[in-house]
Amino acid sequence: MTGIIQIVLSPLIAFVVGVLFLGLARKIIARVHRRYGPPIYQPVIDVVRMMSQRSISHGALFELGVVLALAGSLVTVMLIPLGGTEAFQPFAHSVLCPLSSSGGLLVVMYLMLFGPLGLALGAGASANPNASIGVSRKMLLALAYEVPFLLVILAVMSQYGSISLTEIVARQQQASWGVLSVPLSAVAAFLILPAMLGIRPFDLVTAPQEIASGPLAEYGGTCLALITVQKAIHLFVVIALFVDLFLGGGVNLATFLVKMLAVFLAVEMINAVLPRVKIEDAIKFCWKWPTALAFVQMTITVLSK
Amino acid sequence: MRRLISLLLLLIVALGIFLCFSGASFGAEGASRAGKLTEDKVNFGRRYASRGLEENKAGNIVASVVVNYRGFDTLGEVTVLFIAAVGLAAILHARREEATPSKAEPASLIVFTGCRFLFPLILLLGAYIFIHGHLTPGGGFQGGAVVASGFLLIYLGCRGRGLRSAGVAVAESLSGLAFLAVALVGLAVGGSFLLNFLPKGSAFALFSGGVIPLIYVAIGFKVGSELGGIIDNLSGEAR
Amino acid sequence: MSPQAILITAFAGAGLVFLAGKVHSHLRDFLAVLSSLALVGLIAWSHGQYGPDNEIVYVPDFLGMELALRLNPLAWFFAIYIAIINAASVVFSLSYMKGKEKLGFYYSMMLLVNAGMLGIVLSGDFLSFYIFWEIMSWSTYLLISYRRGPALHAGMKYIIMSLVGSCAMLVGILSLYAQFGTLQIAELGEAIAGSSSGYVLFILMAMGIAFGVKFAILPLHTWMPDAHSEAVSPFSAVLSGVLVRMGMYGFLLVMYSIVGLKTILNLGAGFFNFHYILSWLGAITIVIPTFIALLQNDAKKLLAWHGIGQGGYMILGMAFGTSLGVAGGIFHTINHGSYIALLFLVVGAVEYRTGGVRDLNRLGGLIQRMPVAFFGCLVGIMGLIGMPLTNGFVSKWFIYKTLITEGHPFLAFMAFVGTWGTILSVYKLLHNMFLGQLPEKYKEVRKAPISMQIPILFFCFVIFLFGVLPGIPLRAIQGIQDTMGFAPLQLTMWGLASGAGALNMLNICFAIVIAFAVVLLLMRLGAKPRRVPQEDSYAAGSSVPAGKYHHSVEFYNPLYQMISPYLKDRVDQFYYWAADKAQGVFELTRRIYTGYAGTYVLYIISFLALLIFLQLAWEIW
Amino acid sequence: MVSPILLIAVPLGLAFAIPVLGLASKRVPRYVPVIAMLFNLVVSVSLLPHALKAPIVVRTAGWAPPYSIHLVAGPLGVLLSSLIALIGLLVAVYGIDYIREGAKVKYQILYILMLVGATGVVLTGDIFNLFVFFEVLCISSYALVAYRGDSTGVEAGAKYLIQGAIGSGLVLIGIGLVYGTFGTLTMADIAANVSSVGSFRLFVSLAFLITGFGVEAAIFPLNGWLPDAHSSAPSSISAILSGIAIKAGLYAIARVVYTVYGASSILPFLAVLGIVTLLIGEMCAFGQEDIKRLLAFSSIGQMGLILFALALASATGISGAVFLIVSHGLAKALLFLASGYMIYRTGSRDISSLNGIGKRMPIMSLCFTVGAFSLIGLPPFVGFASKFTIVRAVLGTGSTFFITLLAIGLIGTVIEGAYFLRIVQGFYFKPAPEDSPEQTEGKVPFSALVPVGLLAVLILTIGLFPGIVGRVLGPAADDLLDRTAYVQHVMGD
Amino acid sequence: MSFLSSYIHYIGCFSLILIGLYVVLVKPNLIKVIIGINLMGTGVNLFLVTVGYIHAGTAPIFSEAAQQPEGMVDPVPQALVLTAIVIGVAVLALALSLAIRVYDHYGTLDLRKIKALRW
Repeated sequence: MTGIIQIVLSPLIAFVVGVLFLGLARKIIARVHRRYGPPIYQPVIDVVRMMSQRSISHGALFELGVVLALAGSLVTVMLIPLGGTEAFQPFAHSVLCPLSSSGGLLVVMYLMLFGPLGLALGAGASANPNASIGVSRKMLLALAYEVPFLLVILAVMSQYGSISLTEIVARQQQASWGVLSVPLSAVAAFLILPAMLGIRPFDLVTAPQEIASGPLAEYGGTCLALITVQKAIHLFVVIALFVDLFLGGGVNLATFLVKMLAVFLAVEMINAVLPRVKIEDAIKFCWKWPTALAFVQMTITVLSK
Repeated sequence: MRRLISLLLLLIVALGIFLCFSGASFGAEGASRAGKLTEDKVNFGRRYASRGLEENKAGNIVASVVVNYRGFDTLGEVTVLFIAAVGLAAILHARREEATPSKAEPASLIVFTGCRFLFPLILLLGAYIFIHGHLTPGGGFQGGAVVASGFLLIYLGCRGRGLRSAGVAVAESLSGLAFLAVALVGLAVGGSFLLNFLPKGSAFALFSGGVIPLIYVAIGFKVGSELGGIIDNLSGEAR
Repeated sequence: MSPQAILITAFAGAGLVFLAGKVHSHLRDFLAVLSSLALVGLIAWSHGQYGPDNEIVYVPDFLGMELALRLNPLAWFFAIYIAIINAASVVFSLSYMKGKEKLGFYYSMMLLVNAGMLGIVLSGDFLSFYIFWEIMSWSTYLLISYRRGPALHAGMKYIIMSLVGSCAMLVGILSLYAQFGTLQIAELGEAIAGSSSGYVLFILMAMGIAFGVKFAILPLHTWMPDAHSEAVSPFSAVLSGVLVRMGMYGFLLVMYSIVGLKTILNLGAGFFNFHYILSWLGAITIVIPTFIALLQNDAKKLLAWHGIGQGGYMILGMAFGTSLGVAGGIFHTINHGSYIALLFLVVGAVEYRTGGVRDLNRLGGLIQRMPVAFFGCLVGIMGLIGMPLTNGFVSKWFIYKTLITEGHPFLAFMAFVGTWGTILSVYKLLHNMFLGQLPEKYKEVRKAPISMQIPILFFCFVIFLFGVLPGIPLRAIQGIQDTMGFAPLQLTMWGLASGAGALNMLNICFAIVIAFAVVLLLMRLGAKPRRVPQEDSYAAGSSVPAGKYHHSVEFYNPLYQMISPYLKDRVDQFYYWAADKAQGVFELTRRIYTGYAGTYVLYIISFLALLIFLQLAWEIW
Repeated sequence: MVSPILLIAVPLGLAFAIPVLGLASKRVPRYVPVIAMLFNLVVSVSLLPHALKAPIVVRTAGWAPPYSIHLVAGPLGVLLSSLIALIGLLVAVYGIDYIREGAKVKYQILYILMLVGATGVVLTGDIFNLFVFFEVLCISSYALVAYRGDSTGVEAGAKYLIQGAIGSGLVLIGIGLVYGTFGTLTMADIAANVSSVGSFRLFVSLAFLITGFGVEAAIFPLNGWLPDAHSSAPSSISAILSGIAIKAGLYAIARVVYTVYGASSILPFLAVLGIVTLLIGEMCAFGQEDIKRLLAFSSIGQMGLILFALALASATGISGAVFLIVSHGLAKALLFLASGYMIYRTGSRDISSLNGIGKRMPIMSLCFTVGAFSLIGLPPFVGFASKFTIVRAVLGTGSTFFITLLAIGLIGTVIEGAYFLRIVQGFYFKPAPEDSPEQTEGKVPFSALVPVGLLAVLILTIGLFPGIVGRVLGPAADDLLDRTAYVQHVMGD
Repeated sequence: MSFLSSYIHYIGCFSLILIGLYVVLVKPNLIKVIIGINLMGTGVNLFLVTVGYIHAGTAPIFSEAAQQPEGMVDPVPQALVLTAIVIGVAVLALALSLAIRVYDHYGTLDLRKIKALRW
């Protein structure tokens, strides 16, 4: 029973928090830009409005791609522990993580693929060249940040000797946080967070002014609504993963969310002040500093083991 | 350069050969000096020299060796000559078909008559040599060669005359077959190829030596016809 | 069913098909399909019939050696895998090859390759192993050459490398014979136990070269891209799916059935441990070919480079010598077989319908014309990437987990990076063939014929089946591992049951299905979109010109420019360079025969002088 | 039991009879070689069981061995004579229709005599007789190479003759030296005495013999004549030259080195020589554009391998060598025969002109492919079994020296594979050249299909059941290796 | 001195052989090469006969006058030489016929120019 509750609960949390974060992001940026900005619940309004708008479709895959992306993101959430240990037990499980014994971090990494892949399929089905260019950029960007990200994840996994996220979180809570035991990795991970989230300076995938929002060019109505939801959940997943890997997860859901908020604010500050870069520069950046840092950290970790 | 290399190499070979003779006794002479010429063994032909006469009743021990003891070699030898004749004919075949009949002037009457006069005498001499091969120096090869020289004379002296190829073919075939037949009869009679199965008669008589004179006659014919054929072919006359 | 019966069926099938081809084409096709299916049936039926009853000495005295066949879990596993993929390819060929020339030759060679491979896995001694190996090699060579043109070059490259490998293997095998006086695989295991590690290493090297060539491990891989792309597509499927993996079988056989796990793990010290070096080779084999694949524009070449790259995963898993790793390696082998065969078949279908086009820059938008092929392609690339729910995921997960828990994050990193390269390049494959704009000239392209759809759908089914219920093949793999002395894994039907590092595919499957259902429901709740033609898309106020505006050329241009200078196939270049130089040497050598008789006589005399000189100088006698 | 001497006498008699028969009928001489070789085949095969028990010593003229020439029909000799008869028979059948120009009757005579020479070489027990038969073989091959009288044939024949004559001169010097030392010409007798002398002179005589016989055996660097002769001769003759003649030379070397001299210490030198020959042969073959020249160079390579195997001085090594003699004989004969009609068909010896011939001459091409595969050593053809035996023998010696040589030699095998498979590819997968004349005279007659097909079947059959030949190989190897037994058999006591 | 006297025949015949070989090696003319071969052949034949020679020996022919085997030279080399001579003749004949044909085809007897077959 608790299992089912968890299964329902964790995507729900992710949805709510993610959407609110999206709203918050706009507000923060507006404030940094000395504007007033939309209300924090503006994304919710948008989603509901778009659900009711009648849009166009270029075929079954055009819609199914979106479904695939969103479904993948939802499942990803279920694999990520959202706080909670023995100290505070809201449920019978010690951690809020419905699929904790289903493959761990490796599965998470693969499930995170569903999002981009689904979107790419849907966009590709539309025959819009802008969409194709966007997809191409998305793929390249993913490759760019995955290299350091993999190094980071591997460093953490070998530091704690486990591929299970829950176990990694538990170990951090017993000993020191990841940010202390693998500091360079944490820095590297933070540097690539904007790329993973697709925000400035790495928002070249959906760059509205250049390629008409890229993959989203043809989308509208229900589909765009679902894509927005997917974006929100993806945002949640990425930040949650960061918290789990480096900030010791959360003793309970509340602390977890607080940590997430902190990370998110930091990231949004970057988003607010930096301009967009070219894809070449994005790749070069990702493969330079974050990769070097992560590599050094991994070497240190392996040698000290 | 090439000469220098050749000389150098030949020098090494010569050195090797030279060093060959520095060691133990060499050849029949060496063996005889070392006193190693024993008669019971095949050792440097001693056995043939001492017992050949008695075994084959042929005065010419070389003939004995050529036709009997090492008769198999002789068969091969005849074959080689046969091959040469046939091969030469084959190689020159195309040429002879291409060639036009020569319009050389006939020889003068004196030469012509002289050749015709000498020809039977030469044949006779040849026949004498191979028939007496087992008694005196000479034998089938030598006799055959003399016979062939008779044909050569005819070619040189009497243009347009010569051996008829059919005749050559028959002669060389039959003589070769005769040689083989004699050898095979030996196999049939005494279980050994080339066996000297005929009564050997008494030494130094014309009819002595068993099959040796027979084979020598066959060889004589064969060599004569083959060398004749070779001459015929090399003469380049159109057919 | 005795292994003999299987082999007789296989070889007789090849012969009969060739003869039938002289009689009637329908009879030939029928016989080809029948015999390949019959083989699947026979092998399936013989499941579990292991043991001494099925050891057959079929030639008691081949130059003083016994040639034997046997059936054991390893053999059965590979046999069924070979037979199935081959059968699917034969069925696919029915329409793909229709109307081409020399079909009798084609089908009989397909079956002969199949028979050769079955012979390899069923042989009970190394001599028959070698014989069948060679039969497979040359029949493959003929099949690669079948398509003519550049295929001839590919075939030559293949057979030369293959011959080098065979020579090495022959030396290895006969060295075993010289050392132990037997070639029976069962007896060799005990015999080799006491020999020195240097000798074992020699054997492994000799055999490894042969297997490595077939398997396309990195420095020995260069034949593969050419051969795969130039062969006809159904055969590419067999080639990449199973034939190359005979190297895997060989490695398993030599490393674990004969030399034995303990010896392997203790071969060498520290960093220079045999299995460790092999793993690094595997890792390099993953990364470099995968990124080279990214640069390819020929669909089949792209897949071929992936075939090499995926082989790296198998080696990586297998070389580690842990239960999990080896299981992952073997499992990945068959998984790879299923999806790479699927992808080659899909490319074949596209090629068939578009008139032989496989240049990724000239295709596009075929999703509407060939939906089944698209579906197959999608499933195939998901498998290749290793997305959850596909079998590729499970085996890769096994391998990753081994690497991480064994403490080799660098190797794991290379494996992961390889996966990312894979994602990029296979998405390009999918996108450039099926997505985007449909060029004008392909407007009339029809669906793939039914005999192509059947194998495609079959492989899709297999990919998902093994992805959700990996226990089915893993049980069989467990049986193999038992015979090799590995610790048993805690298997369940849906994955691995061992605490926190467990894998439960069924859960993930449920979660995904539920999430899917929920999202679909959400979609139904929203307003239903209006269907418009694909070309009717946003283009800043004007309509997109049909067929001229398809973003596929230089799909990853920024990346190409960055990485292509580093990703030349330098090994291949080296081979070409060496071949070129060798030919120069050959030409020079020929000049020995000057044609001047005097020189020849000079040679004779110098030989004589040399002999005499040698004797004078060194007393050689 | 028939006397082995008939193997020489009967074909010889038939050859002698041909000129007369030729007068009687134009057609009959064409069938005489077939009859002669059929007889030889039947007799040699029926002799095989006897020879396996003990070598048959045949005396001539009724005198026991040292006193006259004798034949020793040991397992090796009879095996080789069977091979000669077999290939000779098939090529004779092929020759019935193949020979279309020149003095056809002469061809048949020379053909028989060449085979008689080869048979004599492998059967004789007397070193001078060996020389005589050797000359029979060589001189008839000079004539046959130039048989057609065309420019290349004559040129090749002349060069062959020059080198061959030098070679036989050297042999004769060697024989003279031997005779001068021992006063005997019987090989067994020499062998019995040879250990007692052991001097530089013996070595020099051995050097002369090896060099002299080596010319015919095509050992590098004595093989300058081979590519010319084998490529310029009519294809049927090339088949015999490559399949049999050069083997006779090698047999002579082996007999001299092993039986007569027992010179085991120069074997490593021969092994190196073998590998060098192998490599040079294959390297030269690689770039050839002329199909027959390519086949000729490939023969050089194979001879090198055979020599290498012979030099191993182990029973398996020699059986491997003998096996390779058999398999290479079959395969090379097949290749030359098949290429003969292909050349007729296309009117050119260029490899590129043979492209696409698989369609026009399916059976010939298939058989050619079988032969090529066998030469490369691909199972299940007989070449594999023989190469396998050799490699096994090398590894059985366990000597690093030989294994290193083998490793180098295997490169040669790879090169061989490369150029043969290139040809096979051309046959089937390359388009026929546009301007190739469709010559009707290339129609393959039945008399050519039968021998070629039979050779292919033999290659496959022996490849699948190597035991057919394998049983004879062991005794054949002992025949060469076991000197004392040989001496005892021949000398009585 | 004693060496020279006892080996003078050998020196003679081997000189012939080496001269013949030298001719073959350095002379490009086909006819000269054939002559060289024959020189060599003659040398070899001489050598063979010499091997069987005994100092002050008699011919191995018995007659009613001479019936003692003592002092007879070895008959075997004489038989061998007979064979060798015939073989030499055969080779010579073939060689000449080939020379004729070569001249027909190439118009020269210079072996350096007769190189249609090479490499």
